[in-house]
Amino acid sequence: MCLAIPALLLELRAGDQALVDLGGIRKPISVALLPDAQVGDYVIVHVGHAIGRIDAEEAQRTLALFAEMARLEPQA
Amino acid sequence: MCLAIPALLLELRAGDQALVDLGGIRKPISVALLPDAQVGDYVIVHVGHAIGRIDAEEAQRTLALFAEMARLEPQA
Amino acid sequence: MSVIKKDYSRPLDIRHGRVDMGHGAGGRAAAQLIEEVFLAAFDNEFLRQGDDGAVFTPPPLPPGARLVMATDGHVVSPLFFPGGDVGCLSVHGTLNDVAMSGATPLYLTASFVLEEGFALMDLKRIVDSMAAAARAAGVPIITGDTKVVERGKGDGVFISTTGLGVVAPGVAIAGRNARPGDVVLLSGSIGEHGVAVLSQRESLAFETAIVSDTAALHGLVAAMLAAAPGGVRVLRDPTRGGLATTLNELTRQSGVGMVLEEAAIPVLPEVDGACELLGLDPLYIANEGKLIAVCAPEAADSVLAAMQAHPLGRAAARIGEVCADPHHFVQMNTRFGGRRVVDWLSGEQLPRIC
Amino acid sequence: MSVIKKDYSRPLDIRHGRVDMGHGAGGRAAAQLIEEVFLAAFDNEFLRQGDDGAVFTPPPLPPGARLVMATDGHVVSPLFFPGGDVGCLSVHGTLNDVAMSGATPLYLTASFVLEEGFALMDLKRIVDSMAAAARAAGVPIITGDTKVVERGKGDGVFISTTGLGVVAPGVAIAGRNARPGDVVLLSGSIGEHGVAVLSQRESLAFETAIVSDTAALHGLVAAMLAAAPGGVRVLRDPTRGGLATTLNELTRQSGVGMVLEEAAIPVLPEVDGACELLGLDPLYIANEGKLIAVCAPEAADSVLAAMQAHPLGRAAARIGEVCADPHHFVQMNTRFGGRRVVDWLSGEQLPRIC
Amino acid sequence: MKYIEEFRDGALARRIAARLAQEVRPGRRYSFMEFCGGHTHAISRYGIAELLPASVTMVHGPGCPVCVLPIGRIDLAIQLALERGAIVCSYGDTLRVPASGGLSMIKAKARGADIRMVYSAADALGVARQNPQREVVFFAIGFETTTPPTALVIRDAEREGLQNFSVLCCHVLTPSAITHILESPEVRRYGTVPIDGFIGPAHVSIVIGSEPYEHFAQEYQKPVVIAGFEPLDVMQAVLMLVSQVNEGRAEVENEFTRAVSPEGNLKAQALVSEVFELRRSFEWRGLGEVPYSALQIRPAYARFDAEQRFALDYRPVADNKACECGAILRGVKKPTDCKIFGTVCTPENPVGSCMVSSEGACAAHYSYGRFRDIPVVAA
Amino acid sequence: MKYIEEFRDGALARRIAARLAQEVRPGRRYSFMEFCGGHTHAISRYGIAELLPASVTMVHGPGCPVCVLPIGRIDLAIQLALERGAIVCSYGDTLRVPASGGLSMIKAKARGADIRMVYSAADALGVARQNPQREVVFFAIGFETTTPPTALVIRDAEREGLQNFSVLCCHVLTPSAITHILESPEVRRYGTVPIDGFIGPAHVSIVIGSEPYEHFAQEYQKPVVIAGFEPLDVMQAVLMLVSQVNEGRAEVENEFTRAVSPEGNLKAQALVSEVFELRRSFEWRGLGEVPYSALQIRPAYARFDAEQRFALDYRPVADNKACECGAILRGVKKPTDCKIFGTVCTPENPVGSCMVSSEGACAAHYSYGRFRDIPVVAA
Ligand code: SF4
Ligand code: SF4
Ligand SMILES: [Mg+2]
Ligand SMILES: [Mg+2]
Ligand SMILES: [Mg+2]
Ligand SMILES: [Mg+2]
Ligand SMILES: [Mg+2]
Ligand SMILES: [Mg+2]
Ligand SMILES: [Mg+2]
Ligand SMILES: [Mg+2]
Ligand SMILES: [Mg+2]
Ligand SMILES: [Mg+2]
Repeated sequence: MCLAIPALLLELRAGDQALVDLGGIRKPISVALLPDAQVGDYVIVHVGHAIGRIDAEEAQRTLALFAEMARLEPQA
Repeated sequence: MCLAIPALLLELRAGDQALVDLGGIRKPISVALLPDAQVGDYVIVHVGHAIGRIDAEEAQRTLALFAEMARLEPQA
Repeated sequence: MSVIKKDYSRPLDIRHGRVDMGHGAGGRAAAQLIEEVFLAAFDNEFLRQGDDGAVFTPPPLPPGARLVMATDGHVVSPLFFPGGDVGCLSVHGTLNDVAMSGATPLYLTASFVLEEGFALMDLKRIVDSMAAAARAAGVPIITGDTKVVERGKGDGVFISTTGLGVVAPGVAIAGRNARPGDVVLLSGSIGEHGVAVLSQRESLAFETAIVSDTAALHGLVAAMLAAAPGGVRVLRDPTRGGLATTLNELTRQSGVGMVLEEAAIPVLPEVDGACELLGLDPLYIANEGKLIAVCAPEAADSVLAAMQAHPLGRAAARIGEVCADPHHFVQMNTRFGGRRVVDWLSGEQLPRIC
Repeated sequence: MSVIKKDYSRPLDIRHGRVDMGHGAGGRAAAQLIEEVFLAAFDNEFLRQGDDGAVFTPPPLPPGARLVMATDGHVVSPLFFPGGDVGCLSVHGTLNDVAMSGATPLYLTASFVLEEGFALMDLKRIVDSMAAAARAAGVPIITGDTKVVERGKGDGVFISTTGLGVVAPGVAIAGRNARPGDVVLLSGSIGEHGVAVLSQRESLAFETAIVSDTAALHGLVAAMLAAAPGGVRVLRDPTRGGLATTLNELTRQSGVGMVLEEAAIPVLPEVDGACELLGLDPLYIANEGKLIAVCAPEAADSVLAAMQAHPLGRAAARIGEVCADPHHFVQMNTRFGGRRVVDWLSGEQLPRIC
Repeated sequence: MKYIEEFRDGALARRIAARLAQEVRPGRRYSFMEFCGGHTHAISRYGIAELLPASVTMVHGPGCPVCVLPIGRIDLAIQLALERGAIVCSYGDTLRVPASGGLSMIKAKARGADIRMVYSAADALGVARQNPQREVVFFAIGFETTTPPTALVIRDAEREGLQNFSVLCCHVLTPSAITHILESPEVRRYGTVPIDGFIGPAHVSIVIGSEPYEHFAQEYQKPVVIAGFEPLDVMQAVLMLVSQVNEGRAEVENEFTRAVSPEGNLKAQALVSEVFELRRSFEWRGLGEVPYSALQIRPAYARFDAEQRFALDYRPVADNKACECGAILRGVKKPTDCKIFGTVCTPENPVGSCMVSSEGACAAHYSYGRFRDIPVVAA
Repeated sequence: MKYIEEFRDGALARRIAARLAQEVRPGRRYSFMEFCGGHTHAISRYGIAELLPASVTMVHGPGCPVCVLPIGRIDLAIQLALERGAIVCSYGDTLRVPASGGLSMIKAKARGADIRMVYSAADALGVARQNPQREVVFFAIGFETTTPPTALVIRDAEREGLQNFSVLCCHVLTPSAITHILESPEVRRYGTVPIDGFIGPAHVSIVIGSEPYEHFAQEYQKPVVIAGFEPLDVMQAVLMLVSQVNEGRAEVENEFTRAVSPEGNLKAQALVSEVFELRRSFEWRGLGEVPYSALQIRPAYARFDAEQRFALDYRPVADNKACECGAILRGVKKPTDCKIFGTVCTPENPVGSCMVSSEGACAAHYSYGRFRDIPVVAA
C-alpha cells in the first residue's frame, strides 16, 4: 500500500516546495512534512509529499547484507 | 422588421398557451397578448406570441382590390 | 476452488450501461465494446480479420477506371431526429459524396468519438441504424476506430466515415465541368433534413410530419449515368448550406453563373411553413438525400426522365441553367416575377426576428 | 460608388481569430477556412479538384495485390505535447495502421471536428504539422471534411484520418498468423508517447526530456519485409493499451500464448522514473512510433538486423516467443527471476497511490 | 399558406406594375421611404425594384431593430457575459452585430461567453428557471412589435418572484425615429433626401394601430401608407402613395387592413405601459442620441432592469470610420455609396450593422441585389 | 534509479532464495502474513512466490486502503457529487471501487457527477481555489502514510480561510487492523489462520516508526519484520522471519532501516494529531466495525469536515453475497476460493474491492498469477 518512491532532491523552493528527480523526471513536490530536507537527499515521495528520506549508510548496510548472502554458495 | 406570420389557431391551452398551424407545422405559442383569440383565427405570430389576428373580410377586400387591378388591361 | 474459464467475460450491460473512459483505453473493455456493439452490428469478413486495417481485393479495374475516396464527419444534434439518426446519416453522407463522382461505392470505414456517459443503448441504436443503412446500400463497413472523451468534451457521439468507390471508365464528373448552356436538375424537394433536425431542437420545438430525406444516392446516380452516357457533367449533394450554397460552390468551381427558376424548385408546404415561422430560407436548409446534376443540354431530358423513374428522384425537376458570368453569381427569377441573387450562406442560418 | 470585386473576401485573421459556428455551416466562411488553412497546407492536385471526394488513378495492381484501408480518430489532450501534436499524430497513427498490413500507404483523408472558440492559430499549427508529416511520409491528404461543434461539446479539435494502401503480392500479414515457436520482435523502447503526453497534464505536471516517439513506420516495415520475404507473420503498433494489451490482442487473435523476457524490453530510464512516480507500468503506456513483429524463427535474425539498421528500429530487440497456450496468456519472465502474467489493460491506467 | 401565398402572386404583381406605370406622371420623380426593414427585405428578395417604374425610387429607412443597435449596447451585453458571468439570451439576428474590439456576441461566445439564442423572450425566462444559481439576462431589442413579449416576461418574472432574471432593455420607438428623419436637415433644410411619402410599418402597426401616423401626415404633409410585408402589399402601397402624391393628398392610408386597426392591440399597449416608461434619450446607430425614442423599465420593476441590477455604465462607441450605416439609416446614402461595401464589409464580416440582418439595407442589397452593380473589377 | 534498482536484483534474489531453502526446517510449515498490499503486489508482480520454499505460505493481509473501503463510504462520496452538486476529488485508485446500485465513482462520473482524479491532496485544494462558487470535497483515504498530506491541506485551508473546501475523512490505522486480526477467532481460537509472523508495513512505518509494533510482538508473541516494498526486501524479510521462528524469537526487526526509524516522522505525527482525533468506531470492508481504528477531523477543524458540513448519514451496505473479500482481507481465504473469481469478478468488472487496486489480493493474483491456476474450462 501507499506507493512511495525515493527521489533525489534537486532544489528547495519557497513555500515548502522542492524539485525532485527520478531517473531524469523532475517533479515539484511538497517538503512541508520533512522540513529538514536538504538538496542531495533522497526523499521518499508519496502523493506529492516527501514523507521521509533514505539513510544512505543504512541502505549500504542492507545491500552489504544481501551481498554477503551472495557470497554464500547456494546448495544446488 | 419584426418577422411575423399568420398561422391558424388550432387549440387553446392552459396558461395563455395555444397551438398554431402553419402549412402543416404545429407550434405552441403564447396568446397572452391576444386574450380573445379563438380556435379558427389566423393569428399573427411574432417571437412566439400572437400579437394580432387576420380580419378575414378585410383580407378578402384587399385581395379583391388586387383582382380588380388584374382585370384592367395592362398597357404593353 | 474456482476455475479459470477461457476468455470468460461478462457481457456488456447494454440496457443500463454507459460509455466510460475505460471503453476508450484500448484494453479489455474497449475490445468488448467493439465486439458486442460494433462487430455484432456490422459483421463482415473484413472486420472479423480483427486487425487495425482491413485488407481486401479490389474489383478488377479496367483501363481508365479510377478510384474515389470521400470522408465526412457527422455531428448532428440531436442524435435522433424524425426519419433518421446520426448512424444512418453517417453512412448516407459519405456514400453520397462518393456517388457524386459518379462512382459505385465499395467500402466504408467508421471512426467514433464517444462522450463518457453516453448510454450504451443509444450507441447500439445508432450503430444498428448504421449497419442497416450500410447493408441496404450494399456497402460493408470494413474497419473502424473508437475513442472516448471525457464528459463535457464531446456530444454523445461523433462519427467520421470514409468511403472508397470506383469510377467507371469514361465517367468524368466534377464540380468544374459546368458550361454555359448546361441544364441544372434537382432530384426532389429541398429542406426536409434541416427542418426535421430543427424541429427537435429544444429551443425551437415545433411539431411536424416532416422527416429527414436521408438516403443513399448511388443507385439514382447509376440510373442517371446509364440514361445518358457522358451527359452528366456535375453532381453534388446539397447538404450543409443547402441548395443555394452548393450551387454557388459549383459556379465558382466552374467559373460560370447560373439562373434558377424559383417556381421550379420543389419545396414541401411544411418546409415552407417552418421557414416562414423561423425566418429561414429553404434554399439554405440542409438536405441529405438530394442531388444536383448539371447536364449537357441535349442529355437533360433523358437524365431527368431517369431521375423521375427512380424512387429517390420522383419529384426531380429542371430548376435552371448555366450561363456565363465573370462574377459566378447564382441568380434566380423569383416566382413573383423579379430577379435576385442567391448568395452563399453567410455565417450560420439563425432563426431571426427581423 | 463602390464596385464589386470579383470573389473578394477578407483573408482570415489567423493570428487573433477563433473558430465560430459559421466556419462549420457550409457557407462562405467554411469555404474560406478550408482554402486558407487546409488547402494552403495540404495543397495537392486532388484537393484542388475541390469536390466532395477525390478521384485518383491507383497504381497498377499486379495479380495478388490487395488494398488496405485503416481509420483512426485522434483525440489527444493536450493537443500539443513534447515531440508532436495531434496533427502529426493523426497522420502517423493511421499510416501505421496501414503499414501494419505490410502495405505501402498511398493516400490519406482527414475529417476535423472543431470546437467553437478554438484559436485559428492553434488550428493552423496543427494543420501545418499534419501537412509536414504527410509530406515527409510521401502520402498526400486528398480529401477532407470540417465540422464545428458548440463550445463545451468538443475539445479543441478531433481528427479522424483514413488511409489507403497497397499490399504487394505474397505479403500475408495479419494478427491471426502467429504460431508457436515464432519470435516476437519490438522495434524500440516503449512508453515515450504516453509519458510525454502525461507530462503535460495539468494535474500531473512533471518535467521530462522525454518526447513522443510519434513516427510513420511504413519505411521500417518495407525494410523488414525486404529482409526476409514471407518471414514476417504479424505486425502491430502498440498504441493505446501499450505493449501488454497489444500482445494480448495478438495471442487472442492467433489462439496462442507468449512468453516475454522482461530484461529484453527496452525502456528509457525517464519512462521508468515517470512510471514509478505515478504508479504506472510502462508495458501499458501508449507508443506511436513502435511496432511489434512476430516472425518465423528462421527469419527473426535477418528481420531484426534490418530493423536495427533502420533509423526507427535502432533499439529493436527480440523480446519473447510464441507458445501454445489455450488461455492465450502473455507471460513474462521477470528481470527478478520470477514469472508473471502480463494481462490486458483493465479500465484506464490511472495514476495510483497503492 | 393562407394569407401568405395570395400576397406573393407574380401575375398580380405584373398587373399592379402595369397600373403603376400608367399612374406615374411623366417627368415627375417619386421618392418614398420604406421605414421598415421588412419592406426593404421584401423589395430585395422578390426583386420588386425591377417591377417599379424608373421614376419611383425607394429610400431605405431606419426600421431594422438590429441595424439601429449602437455598438455600446452590444458591448454591455458582452460585458455581462464575459466579465460578469451572466447567461445572456438574445434573438438570433443580434448575435452577429459588430461590437467593440472586433467582437460580436457570437465571437464572444467563441471566447467563452455563455450566450444563448432564444426564439422567444419566454425562452429566456425558461433559461433563468433552469439555472437558478446563475444570473440570466435577456438582451431585449426591437420596435413596438417586439416590446409586448418583453413586458410579458418581466411581469411573469415578477409574479413568480424570479431572483436571477433581468432584461437589458433596448426597445425603441417607431414614431420618434420617423420624426427624427423628418426633422433632419437633409430632409427639411437641404432637401438632399427628397421624401414624398412613407410606407408605414406593418407589424409595428398591428400593435400601435394606424392612429399614431396621423400626426406626421398632417404636421409634415407627407402621405403614409401602412402596408403588409408581402410583395403585393408593397407594390400596392407604392401605387397608393403615387396616387396621393398625384392628387396632392397627405393622408394616412391603410393597405394592411387585414391586420391593422386604427387603435391597435390595446391589451399589448396596456402591458407595455405598465412595465415600461419613456427613456429620456437613447442612442441609435446612425441617428445618434434621439430624445424620447426608447423605453426603459419602470421603477416598480427595477430589479428586473439589468442596467440597474449590474450598475451598467453606457459608453457610446463611434462606428467604423468607413461605415456609412448612419447616412444609410437616415436615407442619405445607398449601400453602394459605401467604399467598403462588398469588399471589406460583407455579410460574412460585417463592419456595420446594416450588413448584419437580412433587413439591413446593405445586407439586403448584397444578398439579393448586387448582380445589378457594375462595373466589375477583378480582385 | 538509485535505491530502487539495487533492490530488484534477480541474481541476489536467487541467493536469498537458496539461503532460505537452507534455513527452513524440514517438515515445518511457515505461514506469514504480509500486512500491506504493497508487499502483496511485489510478491505477485515479481513472481516471488516461485522463489520461496514450498513450506513457506504468504497470507495476504488487509493493508490496502482501497480494499478496506466499505461500500457505504463510496456511496457518501457519490451522493455528494450527484445529489449535492459537489466536486469530489479523489486518488485514482478509488474511482473504480464498487459502490451501491452498480455504481462506482467512475460510473457516477459518466452519469454526470463532477469527480476529479487528483495526484495529491494539495491538488484538491487547488481545485477548491479555482472553483470558489462550488463545494469541493476531498475524499481522503489511506493509512498513516497518506494521512499527513491530508492533515496538511486541512491546515492550509484553515490558514487561507477557504470557504468551499472540506474533507470526507476515511483514514484508517494500521495497528488497530493488525490487532483485530490477531484477536479474530480464526487466529486465536480455531487456528484456521496460522500466522507465524508478520511482514510489517514499509511506508506506514516511515511515518509512525517501528515502535508501535513492539506491542504485538510481545503481547501476541509474533515476530514482525518491517520491510521495504522492493522484492529483495520482501525476500530478506521472509528469511528474517523464518530465522526468528526457528530460533523461537518474537521480536520487531527492521529490514527497512534505510527509511524507517524507531520513532518515525515526528513532524508528520504532530500535524496529524493536531488535525485528527481517534474515531470511536469505523467500518472496514471485510473486518466490519473496528473500534478506534480510524481518524476523524477534530472539532477545531469541523467546518472542513464534509460529514458535518453536509450532515452526512453513514449507512453500512452489505457486500455482494458471493464476494469473499472479507475472508480474504482477514487472511481466512485465498482469491481462488471465491466462486466468482476470474469469471464474474475481474479487474474490468470488479465485484469486490480486492479486485480493484493492483494491491488487492484478488487483482494481484488475477493480473499476475493466474497462469498457475488449473484446471481449465472452456467458456
Ligand atoms: S457596407 Fe458595411 S460598412 Fe458600408 S455602410 Fe453598409 S454596413 Fe456600413
Ligand atoms: S474475486 Fe472479486 S468477488 Fe471474489 S473475493 Fe475477490 S474481489 Fe470479492
Ligand atoms: Mg466529404
Ligand atoms: Mg457528405
Ligand atoms: Mg457532399
Ligand atoms: Mg484504432
Ligand atoms: Mg455534452
Ligand atoms: Mg485503426
Ligand atoms: Mg493507429
Ligand atoms: Mg494500430
Ligand atoms: Mg463534407
Ligand atoms: Mg471543452
